[in-house]
Amino acid sequence: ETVKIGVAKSTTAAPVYVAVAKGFFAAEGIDPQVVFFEAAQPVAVAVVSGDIDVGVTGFTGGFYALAGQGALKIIGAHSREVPGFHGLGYFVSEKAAAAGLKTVKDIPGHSVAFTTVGSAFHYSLALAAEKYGFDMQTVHLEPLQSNPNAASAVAGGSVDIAMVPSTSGLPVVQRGQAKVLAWVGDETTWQLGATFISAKTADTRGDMVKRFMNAYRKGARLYHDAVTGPDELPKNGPQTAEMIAIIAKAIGQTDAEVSTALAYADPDERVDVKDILHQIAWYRAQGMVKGEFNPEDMIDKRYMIPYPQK
Amino acid sequence: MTEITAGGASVRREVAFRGGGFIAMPKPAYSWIAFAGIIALWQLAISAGWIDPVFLPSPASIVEALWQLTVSGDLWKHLSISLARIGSGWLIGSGLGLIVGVSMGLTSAGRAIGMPLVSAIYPVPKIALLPLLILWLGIGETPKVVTIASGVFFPTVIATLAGVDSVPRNLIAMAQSFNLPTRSIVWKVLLPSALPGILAGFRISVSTALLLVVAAEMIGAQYGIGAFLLTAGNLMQSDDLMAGVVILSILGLGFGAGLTALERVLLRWR
Amino acid sequence: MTEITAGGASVRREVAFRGGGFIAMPKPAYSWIAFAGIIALWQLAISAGWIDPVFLPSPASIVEALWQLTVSGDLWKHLSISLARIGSGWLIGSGLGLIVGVSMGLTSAGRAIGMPLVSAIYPVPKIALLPLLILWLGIGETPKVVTIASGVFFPTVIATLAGVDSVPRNLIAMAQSFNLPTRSIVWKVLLPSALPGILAGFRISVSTALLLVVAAEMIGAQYGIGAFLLTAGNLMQSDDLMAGVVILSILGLGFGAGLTALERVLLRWR
Amino acid sequence: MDVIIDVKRHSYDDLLVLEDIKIQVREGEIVAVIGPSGCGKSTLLGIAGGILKPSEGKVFLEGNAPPDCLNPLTFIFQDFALLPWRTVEQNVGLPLEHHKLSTSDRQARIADALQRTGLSDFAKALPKQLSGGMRQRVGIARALVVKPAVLLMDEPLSALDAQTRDLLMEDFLDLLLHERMAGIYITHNFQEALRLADRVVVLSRRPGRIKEVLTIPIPQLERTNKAALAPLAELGDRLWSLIRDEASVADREVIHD
Amino acid sequence: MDVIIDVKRHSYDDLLVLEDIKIQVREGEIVAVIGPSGCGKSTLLGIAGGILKPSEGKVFLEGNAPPDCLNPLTFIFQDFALLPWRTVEQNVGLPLEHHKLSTSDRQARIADALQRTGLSDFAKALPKQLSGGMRQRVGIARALVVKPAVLLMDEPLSALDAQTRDLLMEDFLDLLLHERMAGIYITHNFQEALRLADRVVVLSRRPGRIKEVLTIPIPQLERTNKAALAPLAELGDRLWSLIRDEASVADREVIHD
Ligand SMILES: Nc1ncnc2c1ncn2[C@@H]1O[C@H](COP(=O)(O)OP(=O)(O)OP(=O)(O)O)[C@@H](O)[C@H]1O
Ligand SMILES: Nc1ncnc2c1ncn2[C@@H]1O[C@H](COP(=O)(O)OP(=O)(O)OP(=O)(O)O)[C@@H](O)[C@H]1O
Ligand SMILES: [Mg+2]
Ligand SMILES: [Mg+2]
Repeated sequence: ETVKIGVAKSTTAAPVYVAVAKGFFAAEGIDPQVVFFEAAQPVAVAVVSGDIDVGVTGFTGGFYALAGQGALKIIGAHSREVPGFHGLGYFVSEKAAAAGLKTVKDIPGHSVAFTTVGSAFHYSLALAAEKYGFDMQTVHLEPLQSNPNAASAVAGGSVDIAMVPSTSGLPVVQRGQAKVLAWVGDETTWQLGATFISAKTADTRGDMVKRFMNAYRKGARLYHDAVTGPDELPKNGPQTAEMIAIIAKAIGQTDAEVSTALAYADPDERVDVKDILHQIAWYRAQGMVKGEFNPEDMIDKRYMIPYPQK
Repeated sequence: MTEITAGGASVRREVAFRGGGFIAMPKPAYSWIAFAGIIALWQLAISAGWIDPVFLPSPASIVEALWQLTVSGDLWKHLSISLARIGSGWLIGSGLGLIVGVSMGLTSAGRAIGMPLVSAIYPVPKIALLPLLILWLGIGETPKVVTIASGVFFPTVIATLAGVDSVPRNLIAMAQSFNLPTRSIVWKVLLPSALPGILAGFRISVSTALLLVVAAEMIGAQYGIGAFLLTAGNLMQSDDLMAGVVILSILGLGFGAGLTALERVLLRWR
Repeated sequence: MTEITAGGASVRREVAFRGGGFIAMPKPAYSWIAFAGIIALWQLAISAGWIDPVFLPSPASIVEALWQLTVSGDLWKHLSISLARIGSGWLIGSGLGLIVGVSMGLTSAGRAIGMPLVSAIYPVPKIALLPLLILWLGIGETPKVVTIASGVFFPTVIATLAGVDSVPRNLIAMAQSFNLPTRSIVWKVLLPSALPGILAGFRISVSTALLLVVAAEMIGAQYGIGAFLLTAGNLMQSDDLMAGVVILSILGLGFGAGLTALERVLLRWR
Repeated sequence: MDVIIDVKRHSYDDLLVLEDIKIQVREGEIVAVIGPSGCGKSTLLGIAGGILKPSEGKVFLEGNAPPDCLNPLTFIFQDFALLPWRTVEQNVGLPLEHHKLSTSDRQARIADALQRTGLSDFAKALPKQLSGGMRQRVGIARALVVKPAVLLMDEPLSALDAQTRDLLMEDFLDLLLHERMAGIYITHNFQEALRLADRVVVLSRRPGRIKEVLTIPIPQLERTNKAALAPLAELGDRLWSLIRDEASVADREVIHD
Repeated sequence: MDVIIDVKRHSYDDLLVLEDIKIQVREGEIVAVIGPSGCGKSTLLGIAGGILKPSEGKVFLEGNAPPDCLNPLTFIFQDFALLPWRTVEQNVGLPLEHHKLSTSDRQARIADALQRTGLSDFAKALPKQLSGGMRQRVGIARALVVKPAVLLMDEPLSALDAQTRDLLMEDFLDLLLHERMAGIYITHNFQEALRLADRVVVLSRRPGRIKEVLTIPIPQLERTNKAALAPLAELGDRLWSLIRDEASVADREVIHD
């Protein structure tokens, strides 16, 4: 049974690559076809249109808009932003750093470039604002539509901060045009995305979904244990290099590039329902998700394992 | 007619009409009916559930989105900002395009140098160069205006050049035969004569400017029709998305009508 | 001349030349020199350190990137895929555009219905609609081809319509006066007569197809010139980015030259 | 075959162009129609040929067309109306293409028409390669190829320069006199009318009405004789006096828009 | 003021167009130049007016221009060459705009030129509102406004219909005879040449050479008299026989490309 898995071309979907490479899907009778996208947003759209069976990407405003209309169901987790893992970062321009922009607390009054309104970066910044008690209105948001645009802007000094994935930000740092200000995971922990299917798939192909999740969780467990220590911090263990090689091959980057950008994965792909509700509340408050719906409805409890609430 | 060609007794036959057709008369009623019909069908298809509104928002919800946009005052904010960008980009692009186009039309060297450059740079897609553009010009108004201006520049150059080329040689010979100075020939003969071509070019460049406002507002814009469209796309708010598209369409039609009026005034002599 | 008009003794004066100018002669040498000069200056500016190569890659590094692309065989892979998309998109868009344009030109109803729709939809930016396009058509080849075809369709309709409108009325009256059937008039008079306008439209639509290949390959493409450009942009590999731009430019010039050759054959009669 | 034109009235929208025009042209007769610019001459000819519908009025054909006639009412146009992408022989062959003819018949007709207009050597030339006079010969050949019964000529020489006009007029006359066709010849030029026509219909300025019909009693072939000079000059003066004032008023009309 | 044309040779690229043309036109004299299509008549006039550079040869002016002459060598064009976006009076005023003239002088000149060409009532009309004949009057007024010493006319009537041509020719003659200008009048039409010119220069077909120069001994104003008809008809026959063969060969040339 062929299953098309849509992912954005990045390290965050590592469990998928591992499960494919290790044959876990094949063992469940699934022929996995990974389809790469340049961004997360079109994956959600492609799942709705039926081109993709399962999506594994970050949340976006568009995702919630489609899920809110009942078109998408969350069945598992995606990466989380957690301390120690350098997925998304705050990169500060040389000029702004020299002028005293040293920590996330200093952000008010500065300009911040990121991809789009309602993106993971936008939400992360809002979490930081909650955490440090500053007003988002005091931040000049510069949505530049793509990560390279944002990286360009900070490299050229036309914005003070760019929030981009480490893969886009670190090359700028290496060229000496920017500095790392902070990592999102260190500042604000949150669930970055989800594994999701269309409502129709959830209702008509339950058996496939269950088998898919079994294989997928095996991959997640293997990946988690290989790159994460018992303290849930990154570790360099005996299997780490193998994982890096699998990811590098999948996304066409060098091992070195991948090793700086390893993402955290929950070993059981558990869904942090409370965090998702918080996200939806924020999107709604911003007017980015409209319409009346029950957020719980977008999570299909038949297939997912909830994240233990503290 | 065939009866006659067939010969026979001497008969009187009326000549049958065989002309007409092949000319389109304006039928504005048809246009309105067609528009109304399409919108009604579209609304029906969604109301009746033939089309899932996730895939295509209904006309009613697009109108609703437009209405929201208007009463919230956002429409004006987006529109005024975008119009300022389109206006300044278009003015700069057309101004430079006119100057370059006329210079290329007037001198052999100008044309020999300019033409291949224009042909080579014209087909370069602007969106692909956005990262470089940000590096060069930052993310303020400059790169936005430059994006629009560069899109406007090339069609203007080409239209102006074609306009200058189509100036009847005999008018220039006439001016020379009265010893008009070169400057006068350019201003009094060449430019007015090239004007219809230049105005035709404006039709293209205005559409281009509208198309590029989306690309331009990819560069760090919070407000503007393009930014609004992009955000709506990012958030999959397809009613807002279509509302933005409708606004762009109306702008396009409005600019087109404006140009038609301008032509009617400036080209009364045709 | 002034001496003569000033009057005085009966003198013999040679008439001074006062014509000439205002015509551009082809000077291909200038073009090559200008091209070479610009590239040399550009390379110098970077070699001498006046421009940071991060901001603008040097011609040498662009050539190097092109070379790498060629020897690795990737160029051919990207090119063949993109050309297939451009080709099929262009064929579909032009074919439909021709049919619609001719129908609109022939019937009053067609024009009354079609014209406002075309004017309204033409200025809609394709990139803004990508999210909806994916929703409707998925992520396979279809939406890519449709993106290009829809960009090609509108200029073709407009050019065809203009071409049909410019068919001399007297030729149609002539054909009618010989009782030619309507079908023959369309095929033997109308279409050949509209051909120059249609070919001129092809120039625009080919450029449009090239521009849109980038937008089209935003939709989940792994290979293709547009995808290559986007990836290079994502990774900020500005030499690859410029190499991609150069490839598009060359394609644009090549298609332009092809059309010129086609015109020379098909419009020999002009 | 005769043609009978009976146009009560023709107007374009609100512009009355023709009123009460009755003309009958008999087989073998050439009628010239002369009148100031814009008086409706072309309109009248279009109505006669069935490519314009008169607001009120009818056109009849009476009698038998030649047995091999394919298009009884055939035009020769002022601007030649050639298809520029077709060669001379393809242009001449155009009116045959939708008729069922054997290839040899078709080719014979074309060859004959080309030969009679002196175009045989130019069969493969494109219109752009020909002078104006030669182009109009193609127009004439195209008309002859269908063996018309009535020839409708709308200022066929007026787009040509004076010398070519003089050269072609004689050939034209020769052709017209050899076929027993009815001919209607629109012109501005009373010299042409005097040379070619059996009768001259003079129209008033717009709205065109028949102002006078002049019969020229001298056979065409005798009109170049010395003896004919004086009576023809007199007819010419009469014609010129009939149209002179109308023409000069028509000339000075400003077109408002 | 006299004009002396001495063109040894003129060619466009490889195409030899004119050879050995020597013409002197005296003040008050009108010389018609007649010749087949493409023989180089327009080229010759362009050279005479200084807007074409001959491959080899020179043009001289001798004597004094009228005191208020602003542009000794002035053209009247076949296609009128009016600026369509200017009104009649603006078109006529064009050649004055780069001269330092008082407003009243300028207006007086324009009014005078319009009045002499019968255009006073049409000062505010646009070219598109006028008939061909009226447009050419504007071309003539524009030439008169600079008080030319030499008038160069390139088939000024040939774009007009026959009636307008006849109407305008008389006015034209009147104007030419009233000013003591030198005039060169290019034409295809030997009737025009016979009506207007003191001498007729006949050119051969391309490359144009002087084939013959005919002097017309009858003063222009007497040429409409009965007595002049016979000698003029004879001159006409002579002219026609001189150009007839050249013209018919020129007409049948195929342009290869
Ligand atoms: N299709 C049309 N629609 C409206 N008005 C027309 C049309 N065709 C001709 N006219 C007008 O009708 C009048 C007569 O036109 P027509 O062409 O029959 O005149 P004509 O005698 O042939 O003129 P000419 O001598 O200039 O050829 C003119 O005033 C013209 O402007
Ligand atoms: N600018 C040019 N370049 C090349 N050839 C030219 C140019 N102008 C004219 N010719 C050619 O030179 C020849 C003479 O042209 P010219 O216009 O002087 O002839 P003409 O006697 O005025 O003809 P017509 O009677 O048709 O007006 C023609 O064969 C023409 O094709
Ligand atoms: Mg007419
Ligand atoms: Mg000439």
